Amino acid sequence: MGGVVSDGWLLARVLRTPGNALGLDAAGWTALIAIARAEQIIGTLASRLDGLKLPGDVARILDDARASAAQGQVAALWEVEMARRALAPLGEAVVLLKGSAFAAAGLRAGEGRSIGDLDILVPRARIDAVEAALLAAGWEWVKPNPYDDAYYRQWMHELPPLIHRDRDRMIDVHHTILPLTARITPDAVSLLASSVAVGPGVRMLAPNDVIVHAAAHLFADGDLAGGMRNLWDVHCLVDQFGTTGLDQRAAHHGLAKEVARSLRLAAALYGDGAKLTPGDHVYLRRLTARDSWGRPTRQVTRLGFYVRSHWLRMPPSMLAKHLWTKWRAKPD
Amino acid sequence: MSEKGEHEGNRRPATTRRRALMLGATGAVAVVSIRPALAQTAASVAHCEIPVPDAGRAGSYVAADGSLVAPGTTGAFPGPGHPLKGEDVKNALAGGQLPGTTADQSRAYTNYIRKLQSGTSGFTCFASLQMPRG
Amino acid sequence: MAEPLFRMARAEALRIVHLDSFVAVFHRSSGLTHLLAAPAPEIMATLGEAGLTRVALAEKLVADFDLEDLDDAALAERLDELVACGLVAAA
Amino acid sequence: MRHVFSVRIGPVGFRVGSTWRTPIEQLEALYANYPRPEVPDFSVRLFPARPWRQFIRPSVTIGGDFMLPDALPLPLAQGLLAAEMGMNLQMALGQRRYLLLHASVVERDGKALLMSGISGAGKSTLSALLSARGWRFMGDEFALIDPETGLLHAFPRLVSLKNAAIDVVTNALPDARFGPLLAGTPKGDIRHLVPDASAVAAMDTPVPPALLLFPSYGFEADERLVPLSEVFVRLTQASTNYVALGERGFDALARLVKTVPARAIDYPDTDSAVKQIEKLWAAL
Repeated sequence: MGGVVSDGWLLARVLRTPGNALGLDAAGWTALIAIARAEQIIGTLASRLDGLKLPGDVARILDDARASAAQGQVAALWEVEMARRALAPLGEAVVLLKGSAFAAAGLRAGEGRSIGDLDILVPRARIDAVEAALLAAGWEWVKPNPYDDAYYRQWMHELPPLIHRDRDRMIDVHHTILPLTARITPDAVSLLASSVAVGPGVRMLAPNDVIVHAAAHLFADGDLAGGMRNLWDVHCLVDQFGTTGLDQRAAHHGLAKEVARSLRLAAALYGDGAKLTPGDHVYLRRLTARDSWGRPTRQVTRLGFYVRSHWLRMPPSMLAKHLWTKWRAKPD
Repeated sequence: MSEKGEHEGNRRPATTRRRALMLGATGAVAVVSIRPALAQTAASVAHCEIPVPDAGRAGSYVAADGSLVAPGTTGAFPGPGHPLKGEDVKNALAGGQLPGTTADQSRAYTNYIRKLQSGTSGFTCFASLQMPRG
Repeated sequence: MAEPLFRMARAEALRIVHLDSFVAVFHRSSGLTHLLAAPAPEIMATLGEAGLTRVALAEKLVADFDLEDLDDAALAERLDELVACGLVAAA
Repeated sequence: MRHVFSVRIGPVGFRVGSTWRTPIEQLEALYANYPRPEVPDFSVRLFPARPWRQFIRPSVTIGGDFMLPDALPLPLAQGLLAAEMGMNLQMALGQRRYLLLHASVVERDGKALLMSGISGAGKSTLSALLSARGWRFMGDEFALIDPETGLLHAFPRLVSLKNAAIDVVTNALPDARFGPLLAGTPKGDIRHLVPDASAVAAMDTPVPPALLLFPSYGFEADERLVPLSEVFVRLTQASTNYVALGERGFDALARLVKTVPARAIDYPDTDSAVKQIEKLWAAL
């Protein structure tokens, strides 16, 4: 299959069936690696291909990616541990979201996954106490400008980001999984109540809620950036936990449509396929928009999703105010 | 603090008398953690610093396009006199202005920073500001 | 609440290399490297994996190191540094 | 990308794609006797920031697997420099196999001398001058240490000579090949020196490190021992991937620091530096 397709589908097909990679020529491998790096999923690719007989150069590149992801997970789990230590005196467990949850629980979705900031969910009523405990334990405000700060506190589903003064790692403290400005309001109380323990003082969302969160993140909170990785998470979670009760849970959070779509897209990219709507095809076109150098392509489709993401996050009048303030801040 | 181990040591059994222990003054430091020269996963904005210009070319002025020119050059600015903070630079790169500078001065300094290359002091801070997170 | 115990990180999680007056410690759990100067290594060794309270630590340091008295404020700072970098955990 | 060039430098393969032909032609000429990689480790892209900047005041944006979105573009006349910067950037941000130290490296008698220092300490110049005196040139920018073996791998990319160093090295190596003079770059005038054929022929032979120097230019000739803890900390800061390598990085660095003698040397001019270095080497 080398040289035939070199967009995100190349990556998807190899993640789905690692044996597909064995037919790649040098140009195909080069494209696959560039695309996987651009999608920040090279560590996952490396762990999927582990054990296959690969060309020497490729094996070394993927060995490095695997080691790098493993070291990244050590650092991410250490942030979890330090957050746990900081919040333990409050009697508050650390409820992990996204990558660090998968790594802490040893889920398939976490294998080789790159992990950025630490994302945790805390009860809204406890957010001030959590903020104070983190500040006392060495986290500091990134010091955004006052407009951004007010914006976060008033409208977003999280505190403004904090960075640890010694470790240079960021933590995002959420009290729900979508901005308060979004038109959908998931049941944050129930997310916390249904969370499951993954270790002493450390919890994560229940499997169905994790899938709901991934879908919310992908469709209601972003412009599909990082979508291939996000849908790989969904694919692995469904594979590992099944979908029993997922529909009801998604409906409870007001995200039935989004969850159904993410299941179809994940199946189309990484699973056995699905009956796709015309809209799904547009999403897939955006999700796989890369060339053999890892460059973003299909700019018009991308722009459409970018505008849509802002639209979804804010009511129109607030959007206008937000863009106006951002525009005024530009130097020229 | 005590360093009197020698003449008072006979009060203790020899096995536990290792050596005098300096606790250090309050405010001293006994733990130095190695920070990544280049943050890989998080925008390392809180603490890193960028000298403008770098020490090897201290005293040079910074022209509008960010190049370094002889001191006193018309239209160019002397360095800010203190290293710039990562968080301020990040704001400036996003369209803000460096604190305590005029708009032109701020733009000259950020242009200097945008030209930094691997190996020049301040580069790792600049690079850290821009690492993708995910 | 009982007095917290301060415990050294598990010994098998530490790689220790003696340099000059410093000790380089690689902490496997965090992936971080720390350079320790006296009295940090001594405090860690005294705490051990079993752990001690602040008071017990001070008493043991006085006993083991022939200290006549002990600067409590300085000891507290040293201990806080070790807690902050994660080589010592309070529980 | 319209124009593509691939090269293997030591153990690392690159492909460079460019909107313009000129930088690729220059790379092809200067790296003519280097091998090509099968599958490159890293991709570098040179492209216009805006479509019209391909033709009107053409300026080169540096992209690749790892990139700095806010970096300033360079004029097309400096496209070769942009390519070299792009390759350096991939190493600085993406290298995970070798412990990477900002240092130049030369070899003699099967052992390596490392010179570590910030830009302006003279490490490129000194490595080029030593190569004119029979040392094997292994790299002027990055020292690659294999954590498994402790050996140094050569990374003999083009030597980047700046300002006054251009004349000094041209005089010392009158028969060497040089790239075009790039005037008025962010680092002043730059001219690239092509490592000699023996450096390229031997680049797949790694060697153990034997001496570590921290040179400083512009002072009376002097040398001093550097305490182990200072060497350790300096090298962590001279490395872009020390922390990312985790325990492998720690082991590699601890082994280097404990086994290889280190000196800081001050030098007033390059002649003096070469004498100081060769004297220290002879005394090993």
